[in-house]
Amino acid sequence: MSILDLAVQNLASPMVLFFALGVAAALIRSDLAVPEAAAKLLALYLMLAIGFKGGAEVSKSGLDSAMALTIGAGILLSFLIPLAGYFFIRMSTRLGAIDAAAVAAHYGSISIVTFVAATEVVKGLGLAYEGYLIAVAAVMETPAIVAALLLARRAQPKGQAGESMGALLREVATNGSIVILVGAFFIGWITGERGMSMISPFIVDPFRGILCLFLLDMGLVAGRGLRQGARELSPPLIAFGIYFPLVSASLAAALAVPLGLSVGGAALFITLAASASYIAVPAAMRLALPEANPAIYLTLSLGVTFPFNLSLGIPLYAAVAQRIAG
Amino acid sequence: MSILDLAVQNLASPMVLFFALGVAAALIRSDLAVPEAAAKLLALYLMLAIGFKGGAEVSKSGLDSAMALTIGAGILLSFLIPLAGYFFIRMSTRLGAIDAAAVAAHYGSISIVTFVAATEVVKGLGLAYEGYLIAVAAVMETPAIVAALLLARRAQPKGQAGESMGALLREVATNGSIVILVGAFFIGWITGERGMSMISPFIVDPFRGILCLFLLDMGLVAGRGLRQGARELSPPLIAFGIYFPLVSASLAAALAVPLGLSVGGAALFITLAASASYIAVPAAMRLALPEANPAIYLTLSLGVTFPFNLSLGIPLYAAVAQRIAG
Amino acid sequence: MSILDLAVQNLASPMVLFFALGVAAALIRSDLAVPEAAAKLLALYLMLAIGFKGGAEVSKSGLDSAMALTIGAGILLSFLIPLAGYFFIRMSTRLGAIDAAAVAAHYGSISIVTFVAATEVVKGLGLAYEGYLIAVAAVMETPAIVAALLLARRAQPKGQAGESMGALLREVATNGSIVILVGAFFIGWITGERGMSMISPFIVDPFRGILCLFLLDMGLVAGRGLRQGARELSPPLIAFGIYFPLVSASLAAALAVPLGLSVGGAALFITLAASASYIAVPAAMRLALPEANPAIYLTLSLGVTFPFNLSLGIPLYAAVAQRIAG
Amino acid sequence: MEMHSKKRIEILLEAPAQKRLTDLLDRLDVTGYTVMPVLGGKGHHGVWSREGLPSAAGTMVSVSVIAAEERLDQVLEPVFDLVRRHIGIVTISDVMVIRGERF
Amino acid sequence: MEMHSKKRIEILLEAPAQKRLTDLLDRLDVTGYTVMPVLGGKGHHGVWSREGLPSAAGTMVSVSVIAAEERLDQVLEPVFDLVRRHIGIVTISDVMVIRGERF
Amino acid sequence: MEMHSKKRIEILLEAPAQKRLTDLLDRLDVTGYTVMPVLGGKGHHGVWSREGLPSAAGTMVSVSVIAAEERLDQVLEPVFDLVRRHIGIVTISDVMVIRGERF
Ligand SMILES: Nc1ncnc2c1ncn2[C@@H]1O[C@H](COP(=O)(O)O)[C@@H](O)[C@H]1O
Ligand SMILES: Nc1ncnc2c1ncn2[C@@H]1O[C@H](COP(=O)(O)O)[C@@H](O)[C@H]1O
Ligand SMILES: Nc1ncnc2c1ncn2[C@@H]1O[C@H](COP(=O)(O)O)[C@@H](O)[C@H]1O
Ligand code: NA
Ligand code: NA
Ligand code: NA
Repeated sequence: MSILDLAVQNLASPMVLFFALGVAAALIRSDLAVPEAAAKLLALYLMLAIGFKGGAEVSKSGLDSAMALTIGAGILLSFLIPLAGYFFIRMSTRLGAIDAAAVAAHYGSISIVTFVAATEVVKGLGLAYEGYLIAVAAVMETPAIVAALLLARRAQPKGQAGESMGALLREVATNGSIVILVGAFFIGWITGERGMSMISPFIVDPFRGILCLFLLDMGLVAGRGLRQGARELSPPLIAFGIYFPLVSASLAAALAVPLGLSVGGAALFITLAASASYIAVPAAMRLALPEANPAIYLTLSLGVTFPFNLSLGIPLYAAVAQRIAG
Repeated sequence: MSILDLAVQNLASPMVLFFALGVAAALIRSDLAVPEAAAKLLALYLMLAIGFKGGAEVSKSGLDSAMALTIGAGILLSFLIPLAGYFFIRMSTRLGAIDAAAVAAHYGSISIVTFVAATEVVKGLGLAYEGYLIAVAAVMETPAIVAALLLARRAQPKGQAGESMGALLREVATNGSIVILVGAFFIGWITGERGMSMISPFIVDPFRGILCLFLLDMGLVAGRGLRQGARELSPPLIAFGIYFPLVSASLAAALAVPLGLSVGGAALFITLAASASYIAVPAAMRLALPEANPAIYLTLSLGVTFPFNLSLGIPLYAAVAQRIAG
Repeated sequence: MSILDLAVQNLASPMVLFFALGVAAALIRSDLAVPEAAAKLLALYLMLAIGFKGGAEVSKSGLDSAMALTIGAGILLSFLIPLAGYFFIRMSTRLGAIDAAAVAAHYGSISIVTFVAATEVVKGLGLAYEGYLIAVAAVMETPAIVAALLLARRAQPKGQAGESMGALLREVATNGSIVILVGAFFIGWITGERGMSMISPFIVDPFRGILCLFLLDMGLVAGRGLRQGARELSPPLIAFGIYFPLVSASLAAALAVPLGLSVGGAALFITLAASASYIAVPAAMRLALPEANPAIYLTLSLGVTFPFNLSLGIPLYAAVAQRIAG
Repeated sequence: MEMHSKKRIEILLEAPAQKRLTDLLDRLDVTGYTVMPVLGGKGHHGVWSREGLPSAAGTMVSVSVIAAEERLDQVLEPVFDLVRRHIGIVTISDVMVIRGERF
Repeated sequence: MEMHSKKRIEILLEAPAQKRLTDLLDRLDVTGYTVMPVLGGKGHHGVWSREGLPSAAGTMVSVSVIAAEERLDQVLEPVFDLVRRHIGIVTISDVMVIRGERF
Repeated sequence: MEMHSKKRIEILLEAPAQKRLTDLLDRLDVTGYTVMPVLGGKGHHGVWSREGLPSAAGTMVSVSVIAAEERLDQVLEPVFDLVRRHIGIVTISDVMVIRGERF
């Protein structure tokens, strides 16, 4: 399939269209809303399902050294991408050091929903992928936060740091989304095919439909953020939200070949690098860098980069993966 | 199937019985409850599913002039029914002009859950129906509100009107339930069979079960309303809640034949006319006619007309459709 | 299958592992949480599904005298077990009369989730069970509360009783969990196979997966309870939480043979006796015996006995049933 | 704008007893009350949290009553009688209202 | 710690009218407001409960505004004008804040 | 009925920092606190709403502490120190309680 066909097909998928519906509803100020408790339940479901499926895959394929290497590469990327991001932001925008570090942290970490959307595209192309990429996703959540803190500390007056990094990392590592992702991954691994046959009518069959509902909600939140937070975003910052994922994607693409990932796996690995967090990292930044303006990083990550990846980014990353891997 | 068989079979369906269970639980003052967030999620699901299915049907059958005509007929009915309703209420009950207009608005608009329950009965009879009836349902939500406002303004002291009708209509047209219904309809239309195959394990397979859960909740709310609001309802008003749907149904039946609707489609079109809103219109009435007593219109619509339609009305409308259409 | 195999297979089931994940997450103080509204929705789903399935089974198998007898036996057990429990607690721990009575009530009543988990084990063994055991479960919720009140009244100063037992029993009998269980049971019975075929994609196919999610939540609550309430539990009390289910199980096992239950049915009947309530009874105890310390009975029932039954108890009861019944 | 001085009684009570309290308020003939949700808390009985609980046990609600000062004792005594047996606290504060005759 | 005396206006309002109220507050140029959920209640219009309702009709929210005393009437009059047409009550109480210049 | 005068400290704080605040309150040895949900609001940092958010970031909670007047400063200073770094406001008001020795 040509990259254009892929992009068109992706844009016309129910997932992307429900996201667009949510954005549109927010922009016309509709009172359409997903209750907070429902949004949390849907997020929990998606993480449980994707974690379990990854673990069940690994139980089928068995472990190999590629898994350890890819995990290592993921950690490295998650740590390096914020440094690169910080550099680009400081060069091209007027953001101060603290805000720049906070934004950069989001891009080093990952968006699990972007990952999930990419798995759908990959499966739509008839490709398989390495189940352990779920584990890679999980380990990529945290290092970016450390990198951002190191960046921010250089800029902060001494002694004001307040929280110790240890305490913060403990909080981040026991973050609910990581615990359910990793926990479900291990449960899928342990129970394997037997477990999968027991719960697949819950975690496999309705998965895409539930994803649509969640993306509708994400669209509503993103659209509301855009309506309210757009004035916080300067044009260079918006540009960053679109070109920087391509920078991260290039770094990941360069690693995907030596790691020996399959085509599907490479597409997902690139997507992880290119995606920006909007669940775990914003909460961590409120604790670690409370002086940073949340309207900036939330709006940029959820209102600009997420829709870009969902609509154009993922097909692009898949096309790149088809060229370089396999 | 004879009309009696149809009625009995409908009364013994899980849907109707779960509704009855909810009513009974509320009447014996059980603390059984569906949390608000869960009720909203279920309602969202039903509207997303029914909208999408309608759109997917239209993508199969293609557009024809019948769709435009039926939409026009729906708008007309939604505007005329409140005028008729207002007349009957003022003639037969002691309600004042404002309360009468507010009640009448509910009957011109539609109940999407009644519609959904009717689709189940229609499918149970092995009948198909025109997918665009979802679009008809969506356009019938609003005109009734306009009609009611015009009626009420005649009765209100000049200058007190407060809100402009334009502002109100904007609020009503961007109402969440209309946006999701129409949005999902278009997404179903655009993505067609491919989209349907992706999300049908979510929106088709468990649909009836989820409908049961929602009807349990509706029963709880209706029963609670009856327990608390019954003293607001005089016998002539209760009678109105039962005979007036038949009046609306007759109007719709008269239109169904010239519109050339299928038997299933005619049954649903008649059901739309006969059903009374209890989600979108009550909220609109609180804004448009805050002086009207909500206990009256909510109890009448949800506590009297909804159960009547669900249990006896729908089989009756289906039987009428079998006589007149096809 | 040997009892050891059964235990190992049960411990490695997704259900037990998700419960363990929840406990672990709570113990490491993760912020993983299931919103209250979601937990209530999941509990409602489980009770609706299990009730309906039980009724549908009875509609297939028809009524017989065994059902009436087993219901009678269940009532008897639910009344007698608290008396035995009270005796053991007072002999072996330092709890006062009120606290002891409150704890005892929990053990006479039942845990529907333990029952549900046991049905999964029974089905995993390829065994059938009598559908009317759902009705037995429902009738076993209440008598234990009466027994506990009688025990507590002996200890309470006269006149202080406050609430009449009649009022309390009315509240308990209209408890939401009983109403939905019994209501769904009758709806399943009335609509039988036709009803089942309509809603089984909702109440059968995804059942186990949803049970996993609910058990994750139960694990979170149990773990939090253990973290906060552990200091309220003395070693003799913890021991009671583990050995007393075996006492109740023995009583039930002795009755299972004369009742002529199938192997699967006997396993479930024993499980009912051995399980301890943590939904209906705690709420009833807050009303009936507000002086009793909730940290004690909630922690013991949900933090000790529930995990014991879920992991080791159920396979044990199934093994016993295989020996004695069939 | 003319304002009238009233008392606001706020009763934080364990949720299973909510219906008893509102039934009592009905009998006491107050003009109204408002129930608000509580997520969690801590006190002599330990830490509470609403999260994940499928039942009312272990959760609390807040019930407020606005009443005229002269009715205060009449309401407080039976309310406090009920609350004393349960987990709960009662606070009283001053508020001003506009339509004074309604409370 | 130095504290400043302010007024707290609490508006309990039927939920469908919430957006009108917050739009009005925006126009009135208050420094902020806070919206809190309400589970249910009882008053002259009867008993309310949020449970099971899929729509905003029949539910209420509480909106609080902290404002300087000298701004009170300016805010209260239009607010009360709106609330009068709807189901709702307005209460005013005294509070102290620390960063007084912010309100 | 005999009543005792106390202070009620209400802390409206962004949700991610809630655990820090309650941990601090634990260390300060207050007799208790109560956490209530907040749906949304508006202030210098813009408009907030809880709807649709799957994470704590972007939401707020309200934490109330009832304390004796003489303990006020002891509690307020460290609390305000924490709140200052975060999005949040602190208000103090007068309340009466019945079992005065409990706070
Ligand atoms: N000093 C306090 N300030 C605020 N809320 C309190 C205080 N003490 C108790 N509470 C609340 O009242 C509940 C029951 O208190 P207790 O009976 O002391 O456990 C607690 O869980 C808190 O929600
Ligand atoms: N005396 C009162 N104390 C507390 N809340 C009240 C009082 N009166 C009314 N309310 C609240 O205001 C809502 C509307 O009041 P009403 O317009 O009198 O029905 C009620 O449902 C209650 O939530
Ligand atoms: N004047 C005010 N009255 C009531 N609540 C306020 C006020 N100012 C701020 N808030 C609340 O405090 C939050 C944070 O305020 P701010 O830091 O000013 O954005 C807002 O989102 C509101 O919920
Ligand atoms: Na990334
Ligand atoms: Na109608
Ligand atoms: Na038991």
